[in-house]
Amino acid sequence: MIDVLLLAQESTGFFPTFLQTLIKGLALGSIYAVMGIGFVIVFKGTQVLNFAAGGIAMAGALFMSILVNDAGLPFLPFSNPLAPEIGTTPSIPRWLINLVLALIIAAILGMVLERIAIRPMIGQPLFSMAVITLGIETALGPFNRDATSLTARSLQIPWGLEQWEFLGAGIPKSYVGAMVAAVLCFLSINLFFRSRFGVAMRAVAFDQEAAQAQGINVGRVFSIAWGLGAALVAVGAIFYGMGPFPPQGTVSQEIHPVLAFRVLPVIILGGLDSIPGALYGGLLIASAEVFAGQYLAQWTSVLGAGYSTIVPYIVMLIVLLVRPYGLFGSEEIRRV
Amino acid sequence: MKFKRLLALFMALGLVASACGSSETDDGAAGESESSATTEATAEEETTTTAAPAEAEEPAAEIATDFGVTDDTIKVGLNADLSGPFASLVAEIVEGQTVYWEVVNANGGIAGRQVEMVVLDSGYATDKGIENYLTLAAESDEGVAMISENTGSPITAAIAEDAKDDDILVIPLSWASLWADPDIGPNILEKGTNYCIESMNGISFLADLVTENGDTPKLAILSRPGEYGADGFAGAALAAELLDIEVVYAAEGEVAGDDRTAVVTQLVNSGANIVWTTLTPGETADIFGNAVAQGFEAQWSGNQPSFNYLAHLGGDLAESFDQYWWQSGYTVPWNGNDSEGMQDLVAAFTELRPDNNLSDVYAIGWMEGLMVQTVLEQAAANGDMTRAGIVAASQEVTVDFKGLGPNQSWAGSYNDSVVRESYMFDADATAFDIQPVSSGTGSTGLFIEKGPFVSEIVADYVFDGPCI
Amino acid sequence: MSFGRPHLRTSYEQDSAIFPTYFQKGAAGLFLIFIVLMVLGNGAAGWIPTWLFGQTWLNPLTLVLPFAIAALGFNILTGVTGQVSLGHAFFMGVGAYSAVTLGGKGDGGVKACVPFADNIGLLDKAGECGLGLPIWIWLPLAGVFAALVGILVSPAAVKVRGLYLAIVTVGLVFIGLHIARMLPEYAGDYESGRKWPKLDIRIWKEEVPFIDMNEDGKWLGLIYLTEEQKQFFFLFAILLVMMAFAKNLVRTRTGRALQAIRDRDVAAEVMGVPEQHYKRVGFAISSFYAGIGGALWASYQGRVSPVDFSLLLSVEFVAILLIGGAGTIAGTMMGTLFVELLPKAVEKLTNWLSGNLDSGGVIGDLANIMLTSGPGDFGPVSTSPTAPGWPMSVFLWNPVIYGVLIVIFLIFEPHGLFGIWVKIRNYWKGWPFSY
Amino acid sequence: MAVVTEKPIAQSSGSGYRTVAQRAQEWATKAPTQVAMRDKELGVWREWTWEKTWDMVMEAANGLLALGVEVGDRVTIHSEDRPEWVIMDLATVAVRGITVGLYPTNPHAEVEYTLNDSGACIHLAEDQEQADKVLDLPAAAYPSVRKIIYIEPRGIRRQVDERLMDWQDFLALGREYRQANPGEVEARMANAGPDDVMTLVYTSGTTGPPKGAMLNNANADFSIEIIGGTPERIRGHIPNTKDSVLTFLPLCHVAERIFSTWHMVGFGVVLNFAESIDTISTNLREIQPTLFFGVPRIWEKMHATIMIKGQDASPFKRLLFKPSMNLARWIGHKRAEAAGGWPLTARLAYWLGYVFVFRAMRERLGLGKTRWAGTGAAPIAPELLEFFLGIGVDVYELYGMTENTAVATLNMVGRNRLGTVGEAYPSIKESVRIDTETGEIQTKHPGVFAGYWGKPDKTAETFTEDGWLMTGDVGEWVDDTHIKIVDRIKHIIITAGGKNISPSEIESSLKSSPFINEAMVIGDRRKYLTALIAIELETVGNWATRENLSYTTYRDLSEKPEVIALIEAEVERTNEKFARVEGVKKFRMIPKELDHEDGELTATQKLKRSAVEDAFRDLVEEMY
Repeated sequence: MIDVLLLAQESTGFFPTFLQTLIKGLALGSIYAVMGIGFVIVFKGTQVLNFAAGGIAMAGALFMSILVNDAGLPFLPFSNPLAPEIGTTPSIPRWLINLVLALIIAAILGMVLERIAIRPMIGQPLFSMAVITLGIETALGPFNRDATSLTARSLQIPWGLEQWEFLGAGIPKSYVGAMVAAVLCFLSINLFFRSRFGVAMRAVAFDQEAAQAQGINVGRVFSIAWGLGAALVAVGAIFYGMGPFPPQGTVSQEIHPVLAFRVLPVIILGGLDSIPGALYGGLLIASAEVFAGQYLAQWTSVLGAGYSTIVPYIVMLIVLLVRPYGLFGSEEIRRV
Repeated sequence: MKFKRLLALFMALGLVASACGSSETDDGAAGESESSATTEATAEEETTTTAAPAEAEEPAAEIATDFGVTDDTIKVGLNADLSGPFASLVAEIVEGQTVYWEVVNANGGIAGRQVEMVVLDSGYATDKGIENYLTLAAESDEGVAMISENTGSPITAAIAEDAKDDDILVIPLSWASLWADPDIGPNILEKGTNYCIESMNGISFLADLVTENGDTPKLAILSRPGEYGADGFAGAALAAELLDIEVVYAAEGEVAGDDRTAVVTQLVNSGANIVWTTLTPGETADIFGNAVAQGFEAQWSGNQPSFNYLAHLGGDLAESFDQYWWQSGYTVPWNGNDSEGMQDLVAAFTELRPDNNLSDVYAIGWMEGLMVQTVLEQAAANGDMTRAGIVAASQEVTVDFKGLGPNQSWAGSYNDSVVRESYMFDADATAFDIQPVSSGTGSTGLFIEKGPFVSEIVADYVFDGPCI
Repeated sequence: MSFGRPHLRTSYEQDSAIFPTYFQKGAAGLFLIFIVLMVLGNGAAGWIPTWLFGQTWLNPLTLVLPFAIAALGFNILTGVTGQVSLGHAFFMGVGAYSAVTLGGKGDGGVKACVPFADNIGLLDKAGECGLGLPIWIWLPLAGVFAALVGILVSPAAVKVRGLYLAIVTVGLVFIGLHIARMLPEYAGDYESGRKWPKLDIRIWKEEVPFIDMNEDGKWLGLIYLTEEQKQFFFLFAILLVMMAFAKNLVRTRTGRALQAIRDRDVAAEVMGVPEQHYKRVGFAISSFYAGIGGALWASYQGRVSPVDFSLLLSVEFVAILLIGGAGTIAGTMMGTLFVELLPKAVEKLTNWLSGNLDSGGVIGDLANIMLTSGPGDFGPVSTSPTAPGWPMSVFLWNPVIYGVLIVIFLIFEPHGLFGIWVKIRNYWKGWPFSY
Repeated sequence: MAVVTEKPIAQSSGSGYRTVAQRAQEWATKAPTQVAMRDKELGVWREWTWEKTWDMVMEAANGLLALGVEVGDRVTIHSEDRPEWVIMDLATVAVRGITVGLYPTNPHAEVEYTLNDSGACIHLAEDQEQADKVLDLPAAAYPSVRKIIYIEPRGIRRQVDERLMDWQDFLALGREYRQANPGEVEARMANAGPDDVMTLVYTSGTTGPPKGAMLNNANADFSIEIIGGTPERIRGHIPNTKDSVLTFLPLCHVAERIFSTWHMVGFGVVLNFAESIDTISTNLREIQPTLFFGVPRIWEKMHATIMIKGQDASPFKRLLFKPSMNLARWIGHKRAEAAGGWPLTARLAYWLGYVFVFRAMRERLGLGKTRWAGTGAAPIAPELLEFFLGIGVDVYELYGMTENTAVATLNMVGRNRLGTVGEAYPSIKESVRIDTETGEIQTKHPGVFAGYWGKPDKTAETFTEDGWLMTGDVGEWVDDTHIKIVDRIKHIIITAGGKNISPSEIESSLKSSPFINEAMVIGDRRKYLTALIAIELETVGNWATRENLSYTTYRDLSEKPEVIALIEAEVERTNEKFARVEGVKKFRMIPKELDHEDGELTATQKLKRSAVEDAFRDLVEEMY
């Protein structure tokens, strides 16, 4: 290990590289965490492992791209008054407003899907529900693919590929953006859980029937869980579309649809029902991935090309061997 | 950056009535025949019409046929990826071929027969592709005379042996040099310049560029796993050896997975000033973008599929690409020259698909059409339009692409027939402007920098089989 | 005595018979005859209508068979033992690559067969590893190797439960893909794969196979069959054997232990069923089936690539099980048929619709509503295969319809096709009442 | 006085006397591998061959000898129907003991009474529950009981009482004894005489304490030969080894004893024991018995089940169900007019119904293979019989009582008159008469019992001076051949207006409604008739569910105005069938389920009228 570190140090200097890697890990971790929270909320609220998250996330990113690129809105008879002028990069506030709009649309998509496909399945086995979401994913795929097929969908990131220089390391603004987004999401979710709806959702997660008996509108809780879940994975997808992340400022047909699967180890590591778990799991997994990519690069021929992609799964396997319910998941009490 | 035509769902920027893949060519063609009988179209189709009228009047019975050819139609099959990862690209290629046949059919077809396309979707899945092949190659009414496009090396490799057994002509949509393998047989008709030669030409070009600037070329080669990556890498490695260039980083098949940190790190640390990629557009963008962001400066180029003007010139990296990227290729970009072929193509699209956006890849489909027409006409002239007859005919012809790309024949040894020319394009982000065909303006942002040219190392090299 | 008294069971053997009633025996027999006639009707015998069983259906139907075998294994793990795994594709891959290593032709010699040798710089090698052994060696061993790998990974798998297990096994698939990428000497090219041994029965490595599966002709000097029919019958025979094994398994001590774990793992453990041991057994048996299925699938295809053993393949099995109905052989078979043939059927339907665009009548009207042939026409489906953007092409609609059908199916019939069958059966069983 | 004068007769048998044990032994020699019985063990029907059965009988018989059972000693059996019941019964007869059966539902007090009245020395208790009925009292309460054998060891702690003995130990004891004393049982059997009392059958006693009717070997032999051997009784041929029956009514009742145990030993009919009272319908479906005897309650229940399930069926089935039920009634009516024959129209209509509904329905009921079905022991509404005739199940009403070993009258194939209990047995035509003065039915034949155990006075009261057995039932002749039962003499109501009314006719008509479980018509010395009605919880509950009525308990349901209205409609329907004076003017709902243990029902589920009248006196008074 030592000579690898030394090798890295030789070229760009140890510290800037380390810092850069760390920031990248944190940024990627933020995105994983936000998407992980999206999974967790849906799971907590409705006991569904949402395999459709990939499709929903990409749809969310596409909504964003449509809002910031096209004045006309699909399926709606009016145009988006907040859209930036065609051909120009929007200002940051305008972009953010459009971001909120895109998230609202994504949330509506999530709610509609829940109402159509999940609500009728209440009480069915976990895996039937999971396969339902797989069906949704399959059905969403072609729409997403079709929408991106004519041209790459730009996300019109106001800060593009700009970066700050800090202690010799280049820190892309997008990375910071992702971290800020994650912090905001985490804080607002925490606030949400303190609100009435949040308490209701926790009650539903604990015991649906008891919650219903207490007068909680379980249907609405389901709806909100899916809305929130969809918006959160969309946030992750939009921020992952930026700058030095692989899609390079676009909604990518190659990368976005599989993004959600990369989050699975995160939620398993954090525990399916733990929001802080998703946060820590995201940061841990992403750091493992990024640091392995950076510092084990010399050993690619031994580890195989693209080894860093499977680092999350290996970390997950090791953790689960020790703790079968993840690091933060609540252990299921097994009754006969 | 215009995104007018995207998901504008009810603007219904629909397409002109086009033939339905399997059964409606006649209707479509009939509908178009009057309007398309314009002067340009007929005038350009000189080669077609010289052969066709004579054949058309004769009773077709004199031509031997087996499957896919009747007295009035010729069925041509396409095993295309229309729902998989390459759907957007392939859809436009198929569109190119569709328009080509509309024009040909309007002018009387081939040997008095209308050409009917049977399009099946493989989704780039091998099993589906094999199934499609079996349908197309069926020795029944469902079968086709030949397969004018078979998307992807994996599927082509999977069906190659069957195709040889069935003696059916297949034009793969894949530029790997694999098809030179004598085991695979003459019926897999390699089309255009293969990745191996493209790499050699491209690296020669980049090396010259660096040398002109007074630097010593230091090469980094990035390739993805799979035979596409392997073929491109083999050519690049060969070029480095022949040109005596130092390879400072060789990531052979190492660009895999979604995290490319390792590759970027090593690339940036290698100190290369030439980078050759055999990647997908997404991989290219990620590595290129991250490397550039880390201050890495080099002359970049790569095999044609590495680059996608829509993704690369339409995204945030446009300026960097403009600055560092040279695109390699073997077909002329939209309106890239004023050759006869390009004029035909543009005219036909302006006439038949005015609402379509301009695209570089229509030319590929168009060229497929030219190939098929040439081969079929030869077969008709030979009086043998059986599948075997078509395969035989393919060995006798030289296809004139009329300036859309280097001409090609399959006669003689592989070394004799292999296409050695390729182009280098300059990427111009400012010129990038995708417009509907009918507007007559707009550009994909690619302009011919050099070519068609054959680098010295390619010209002298003896190819006796696949590079890999 | 018991004739006419179908419910009078005087021994457990009657209760757990493979086909407990005369009706089921008869139905199974008729089904076999039907299959044989159907396949024979595929051209050779002119008296069975080819429109019903034309060539277009024989290939997809044959393709279903290896999947059915793998699905049987998945059913044992998930339907019988209750362990939901998304790693089935991985085990299919293990089986397939065992098959090609043992039975395929290698050009790299023995040197190519040392795994990871060039990764660590031990050997510089090229080419593929293949020993060219006959099918009676490679087919069983493909299953055995898969089972061994199953046992190898089971320590992680038996510890976790439910969705956690599902996701852990997702990891298995990705790790498997990575390993395949690292081992081209076994896996072949990452994208285009390598050539699999043919489905011929050889005694050893002789030139002319003992039983030929790849030429039209008389089989064993008895009956004239085409190549496709031979392959169908060969695979079908293997499927029948595997079905019999699976059916028998649930009647054994092991089978009952597995079911006990599914129904209540803690209760099973309390009752003295060693949970982890039997979970491991379930894992191994399921992997064995997956290995055989994977080996046959790859060999029938002739060439597959590592990416074919992706998560999507695993997911297909979950869909098969849920759509067919978990826990039963018949349900598994129905599910496999449904899931594997549905895309083909959807395709046929859209093709047929577009073929009827101008036919008039109700169908023509429907086609007109659904299809878009030009501007100003608002149908959601474009008749042009090549038009990106809205309206989407038929080819893009196919997966949408497929996904939506799965959703609709599970919403309206959560117990799957087998549930529908049970409903029908109960409807008649209860006649003239409802219960 | 107490002894029937004419004996031995048994012209029909001609084979001399054979005890039931001897008959069983014959089967074991003649057809050792033939299945004699089946019982359901862990979900599977276990088959008992004759050899195995007889072997066990011998073991039990030897066991009894080992326990010192002498000729004429009483052995009590307190168990649900199961093979051990039959084995113990046969073993007891083999050692010339006397079997005394107890109803499983018998409460403590009745057990105590019966055991002491009969002076039982050996008691067979099925399980802990039954054994406790004896063990709860000090040993002194049962001075005669020497051993209590139990079949199901679960829950029994042996050290509690030294009289306890496990069934298996008992058999082992028998095996040991047999080895030591081979041939002793055979010797006893050989000495059996026709006058040997073989069993005491305790009458249920709607009035007064139960009395043990003594039936001797001659009675049993006569009954077997007469009832079983009457070819006119069953369509086709007399019972044989291909026939099977389902045993579920208490074996201590004479009717069930005849139609199962005695049919088994007499004709080789296969005995199938129902698992429990709750699984009868399932067991029926499994066994599909060819001979089926059910008390009216069973037929009422079956009819109610059909109606409920029919109404609960899915729409299409319902669409088919209603007309086919009407069709069944029409066919039944036609057939009833033809005395149970098949007029052509009925036959054609039946074929139609058979294809669509009747075949499946009969199979579901378990009557798919039934070639003879009988009812008796209580009045049954003719409409019910008509309905079953309509679906092709010919139910023949028989009449008999314990005291004449159930031999009195029967309906025969092709001469089935609904509403009557049939004719005298053809081979003993002169055995039944109706007293011209009192209208009481009297019988005289070799089946008439030997008297009540230990109650010579009661015995004497039962016989006329010329030696005819008084049945206590009022009957009348129909067409000079068939007898119609009017009622029990004691039950006849004489209204304040002086009109004689038979309540049981009205009651059975009421009970033919699926919603009414029990009905008791009151009106003796009153101005008009009233009724106490108990609803059928299952059907009414089902009806309520469909009407969206929520209810909690039986009482709650009974008192719902909607339910009362429902019952009122049923009462109205009954009233239409009777003369005005016979109409029920008012009725009240019985607020609880009637129960044997509370003394409202007898062990055979017959209403104890006085007890019910006492219990619900306020309800009755309310109505007047």
